[in-house]
Amino acid sequence: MTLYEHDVIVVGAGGAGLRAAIAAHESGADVAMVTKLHPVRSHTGAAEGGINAALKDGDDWHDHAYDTMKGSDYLGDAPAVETLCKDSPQETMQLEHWGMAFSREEDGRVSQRPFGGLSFPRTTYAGAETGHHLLHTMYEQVVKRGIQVYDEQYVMELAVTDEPDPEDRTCYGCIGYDIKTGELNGFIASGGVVLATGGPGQMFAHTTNAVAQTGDGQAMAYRAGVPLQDMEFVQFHPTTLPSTGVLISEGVRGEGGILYNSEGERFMFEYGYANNDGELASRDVVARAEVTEVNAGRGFENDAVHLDMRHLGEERITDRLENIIHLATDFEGVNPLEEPMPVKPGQHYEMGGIETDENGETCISGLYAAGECACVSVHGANRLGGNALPELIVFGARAGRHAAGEDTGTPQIETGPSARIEDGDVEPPVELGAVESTSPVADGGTADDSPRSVVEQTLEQERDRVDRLMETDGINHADVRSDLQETMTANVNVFRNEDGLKQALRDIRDCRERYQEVGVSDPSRTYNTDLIQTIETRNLIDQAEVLTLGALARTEFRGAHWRQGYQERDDEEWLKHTMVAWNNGDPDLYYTDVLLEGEDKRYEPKIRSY
Amino acid sequence: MAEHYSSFSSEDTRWLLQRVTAVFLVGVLAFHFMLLHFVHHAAEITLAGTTARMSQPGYFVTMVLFLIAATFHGVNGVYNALVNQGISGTPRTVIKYGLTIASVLLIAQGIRVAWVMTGGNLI
Amino acid sequence: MSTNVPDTDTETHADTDAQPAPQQRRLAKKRERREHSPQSETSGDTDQETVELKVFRYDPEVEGKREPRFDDFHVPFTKGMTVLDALIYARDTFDSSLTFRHSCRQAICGSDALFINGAQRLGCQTQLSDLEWPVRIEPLPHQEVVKDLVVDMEHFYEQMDAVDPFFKDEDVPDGLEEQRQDRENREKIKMSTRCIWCGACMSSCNIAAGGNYLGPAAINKAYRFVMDEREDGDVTQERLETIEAEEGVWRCQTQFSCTEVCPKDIPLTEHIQELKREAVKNNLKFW
Amino acid sequence: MSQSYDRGHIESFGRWTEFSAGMWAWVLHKFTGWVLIGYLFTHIAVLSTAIQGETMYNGTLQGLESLLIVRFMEVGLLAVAVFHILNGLRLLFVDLGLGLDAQDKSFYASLVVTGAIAIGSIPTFLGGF
Ligand SMILES: Cc1cc2nc3c(=O)[nH]c(=O)nc-3n(C[C@H](O)[C@H](O)[C@H](O)COP(=O)(O)OP(=O)(O)OC[C@H]3O[C@@H](n4cnc5c(N)ncnc54)[C@H](O)[C@@H]3O)c2cc1C
Ligand code: HEM
Ligand code: SF4
Ligand code: F3S
Ligand code: FES
Repeated sequence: MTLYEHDVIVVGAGGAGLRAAIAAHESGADVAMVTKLHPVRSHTGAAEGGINAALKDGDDWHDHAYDTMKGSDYLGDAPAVETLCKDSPQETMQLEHWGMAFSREEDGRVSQRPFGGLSFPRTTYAGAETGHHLLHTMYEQVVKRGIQVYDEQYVMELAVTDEPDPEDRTCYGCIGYDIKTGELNGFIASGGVVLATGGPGQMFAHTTNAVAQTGDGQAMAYRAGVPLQDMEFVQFHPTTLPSTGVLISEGVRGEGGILYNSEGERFMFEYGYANNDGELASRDVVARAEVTEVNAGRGFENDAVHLDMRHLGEERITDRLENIIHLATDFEGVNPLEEPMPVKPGQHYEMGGIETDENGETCISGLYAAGECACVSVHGANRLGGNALPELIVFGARAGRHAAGEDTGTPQIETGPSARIEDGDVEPPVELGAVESTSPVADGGTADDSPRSVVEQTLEQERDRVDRLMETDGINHADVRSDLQETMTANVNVFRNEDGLKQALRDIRDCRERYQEVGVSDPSRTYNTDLIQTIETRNLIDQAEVLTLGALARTEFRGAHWRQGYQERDDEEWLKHTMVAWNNGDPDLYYTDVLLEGEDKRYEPKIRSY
Repeated sequence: MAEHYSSFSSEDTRWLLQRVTAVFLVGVLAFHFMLLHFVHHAAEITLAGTTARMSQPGYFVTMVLFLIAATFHGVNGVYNALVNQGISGTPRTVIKYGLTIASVLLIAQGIRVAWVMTGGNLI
Repeated sequence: MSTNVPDTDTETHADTDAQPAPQQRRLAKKRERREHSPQSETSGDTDQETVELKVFRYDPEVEGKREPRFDDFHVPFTKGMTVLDALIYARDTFDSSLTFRHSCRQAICGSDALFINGAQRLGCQTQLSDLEWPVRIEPLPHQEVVKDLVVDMEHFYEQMDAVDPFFKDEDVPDGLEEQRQDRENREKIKMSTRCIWCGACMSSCNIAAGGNYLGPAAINKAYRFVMDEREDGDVTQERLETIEAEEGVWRCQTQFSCTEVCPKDIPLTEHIQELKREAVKNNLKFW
Repeated sequence: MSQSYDRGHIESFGRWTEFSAGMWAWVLHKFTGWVLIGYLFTHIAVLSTAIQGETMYNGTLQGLESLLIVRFMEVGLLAVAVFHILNGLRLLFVDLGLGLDAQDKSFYASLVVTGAIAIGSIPTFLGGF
């Protein structure tokens, strides 16, 4: 056991974490990154499309903000959205100044391309691998600055004091488990802890997300007392390969790729899902059409439909979509020049997350979140393509600076239980939350409140947890996890109805109970991935419950959330953010206001049609 | 400028010379083989014939250059191979000087022989 | 589908007594449950084709695994299945202590470079149908094994760090002004920027084995900056000095295996050779 | 804890069955290079007999040439030299950045040509007794 002390601890080294660390370092803080994967292994590397930024003449951040609010189906908070759009150009240029290999125009300036839902071609890109370049460019800057990175160090829990009201609590650090040696370490942060742990895609059986995307940050913050916001809004991508979930970009349909069902029909038109746009309709529309086809018995093996681009001709395909040929052959064993590619919808992005304000701060002092794990609320009910990467750099930087003690202005977004406007009104079919009575987050509040003692006590508690898991002669977590994934995929997918959601809650409860019996069968302390994944599974269960609960309560159709029997967006009743707080093991559902009031205008909800 | 001279590490030079000698050797070695195995069969070689060839200044110079180039190329190659194998420190220094001395001796002896072959006398 | 799980010989029995008894019991229980649980796993395949994996096992801490050995796993094959899929299946179904790094499943995180049937490849990018069966899976050669298929990457990271893998220019325009870069120049560095740090190249190079040679990936990283016109001359000069040094480009013996195994198709040998010429040219002009 | 398993050099040598073209070319080039430098030293030694006079020189050379084994070794030497030259040319092109995509083909070509020349030269070397 070792205790490490730094001003700022950044948990997670994807785009958001790296940006936060660099910002904190530039503000003069002694910063360290703690990450379960080596930084360049983070899933930010998988992003293909690009970074939205109003950079060029003729474009304006106001337009970007307008597009984003509309795209969010008016569930984005205007102050956050405006910050995103205002800061994005500067942050994107910063990447260029750090040497990022953007694609270029004839005149040597960075290229931008059009993207769905944007009124201007403002998606700045680097080939078909923007995320890869962004990730590596920022990691390079971390190396340049000599920022300490503790890699293959799994953060298990946050060290937080245990005052009754989360808003009074303070986060003093976190507990890391050194994957290579099996040692537990305490990380003390005098300035703050920034969570940047990415999305929770592994809740679903079929996802474009990496295996490491288990949303640990959300789960840890949730248990520490920060509410999770708008978790029911999950983006599903319509074209992913069935055996792996690897994403086949919109580009294929953009170039003229056609979707067929097993009867050989071009269903987007034949069944009237989108008579104008056909295959080019928005992600959620196409995803729902595909599932409808499969449910009607017109699908192929593995619940897939076919995406055919052979008619485009080999030349055009190799010219514009070369990477798709590689993806389909490498990951599905299908040569798209010779046969159609099987595709199906897959979980892609979690719009919700840890509730934060524009500075990335949560209601617990000293605890920050940025990136996909956070919900400042820029994506609302639906994320526009190309808006996640700017979120990473804009809010990553802000969180880093603020944690390092810089003044980044007073936030307009209120956080924590005091922002509550009304209580949730829903009857879950089973009890939620903790199975056994849990101990408070940390016992630090009692003895003395020194950061060191809070961290040390949390460390003891986590040591017990590890020992218990290692000693239990129990079932394999993988069984629980796969059951969770199946029920989420079956019931909380692109189509949702009351019965299904209730069933999911029951199944989640069942998973929770079975999780009590889980044990780690690998007895080794060296690189014990069995243990790590077992802990992750617990985190998935917590979040799945929050997500499903929010979805059950929300009886409307907004953005990515479709509810049977409620086919309209209901601004009267549902123009509000869903919040779920762990509440020491007894989850509490409530709502907060959506801020539509911008700097100089109000974003009036309009029908979202493209 | 002066710094740049010194920054031209011996590794660069040796790498380049290895290539330059190789190019030179291609031509000369092929010529050598053709001449002494195909035109004049090795078994028919006599000192008289050798002397006749060696007495031509062009041939003599070519053969001496051939010798020097081949020696450098071969010995440098061996040294590189050993360095790549991970030899360092004292053994490396020893090998370096050992090989250099061997090369010098080889070249010296070669030139002596060549001189004798022209019919010249060793003083 | 549930009956697909072969109930025999999924692990070498040589180690039966070596394994702690509880683990054996657990595994048995698990299999039983799998047999009974209604499996909704989707697969129209009715053929019971299974692929045999021979997987390298080692754990310094576990009795019976201290001496490296190979375990056999029989995994039901489905179309499109990759080596990584098969490993995950084996781990989740038969032996949860089977250890390997993996994350993205799409050849972008670079964590699962393995030695598969005698070649360095990414598990996630390798279709089982393209391999000869049984499939032999080992950790990357020339690196120390931490456990099972996990190798120590420290040396690789150190070599990457040694070339100052970051853009060095301080003299950048202000604000929203970008540094201009020609399309051709971007095209020139494009392949070199695709590296995912998987270490396959380094593992395949005999020269990099054991010694301190920078290795193809690090040199390629240097190439990415040397060739980038946005960095100015002084910096480029500095970089050339690094790669010319003792353990730099001159070590490369053009074995080409790095280029052959690189999952991102980076022409590594070409880049190294170009840097050699660049270094010579750079110095020659003062003669 | 941080104990790890070093498979050592022996195992990497054991991997020769998995070598690819470029590796074999490297191994063979090394081998032939060493043979050639070895030959160069011997060659000069043999020629040094010239210093002791004509009889000695002619006698040594012809004596050697009358041995069948020497003639066979000469064929071997030729093969070694030819391979080294051809592969050396291949490497020179590689250094110039030419034909990198065909590096394996050019290696195989070197082998085939070497074989052909070696066989073709047998009459010349072995004949003339
Ligand atoms: C296939 C794909 C394509 C995409 N394309 C685009 C696009 O074109 N444009 C766009 O804007 N967005 C895109 N996105 C979305 C965007 O890439 C992600 O939302 C974003 O990269 C998330 O970044 P992050 O920094 O929040 O987290 P990640 O990059 O996921 O990083 C998470 C980090 O946290 C660490 N971590 C996690 N848990 C722990 C723990 N318990 N302890 C320690 N460390 C931990 C991990 O090691 C990792 O370093 C795409 C997403 C996917 C999956
Ligand atoms: C005739 C044409 C020749 C050519 C084109 C040639 C080419 C080359 C080249 C390019 C190398 C460098 C390989 C590298 O470092 O990657 C080399 C290495 C070498 N050459 Fe030659 N060479 C020739 C003749 C000779 C001769 C006559 C000798 C013997 C005296 C010789 C001995 C060697 C040796 C010992 C090496 C080092 C091998 C190693 O790496 O271990 N070569 N040759
Ligand atoms: S150069 Fe290729 S093989 Fe080497 S680390 Fe990078 S991606 Fe992997
Ligand atoms: S394998 Fe090694 S020797 Fe050179 S060409 Fe590649 S670095
Ligand atoms: S799992 Fe990421 S590269 Fe294979």
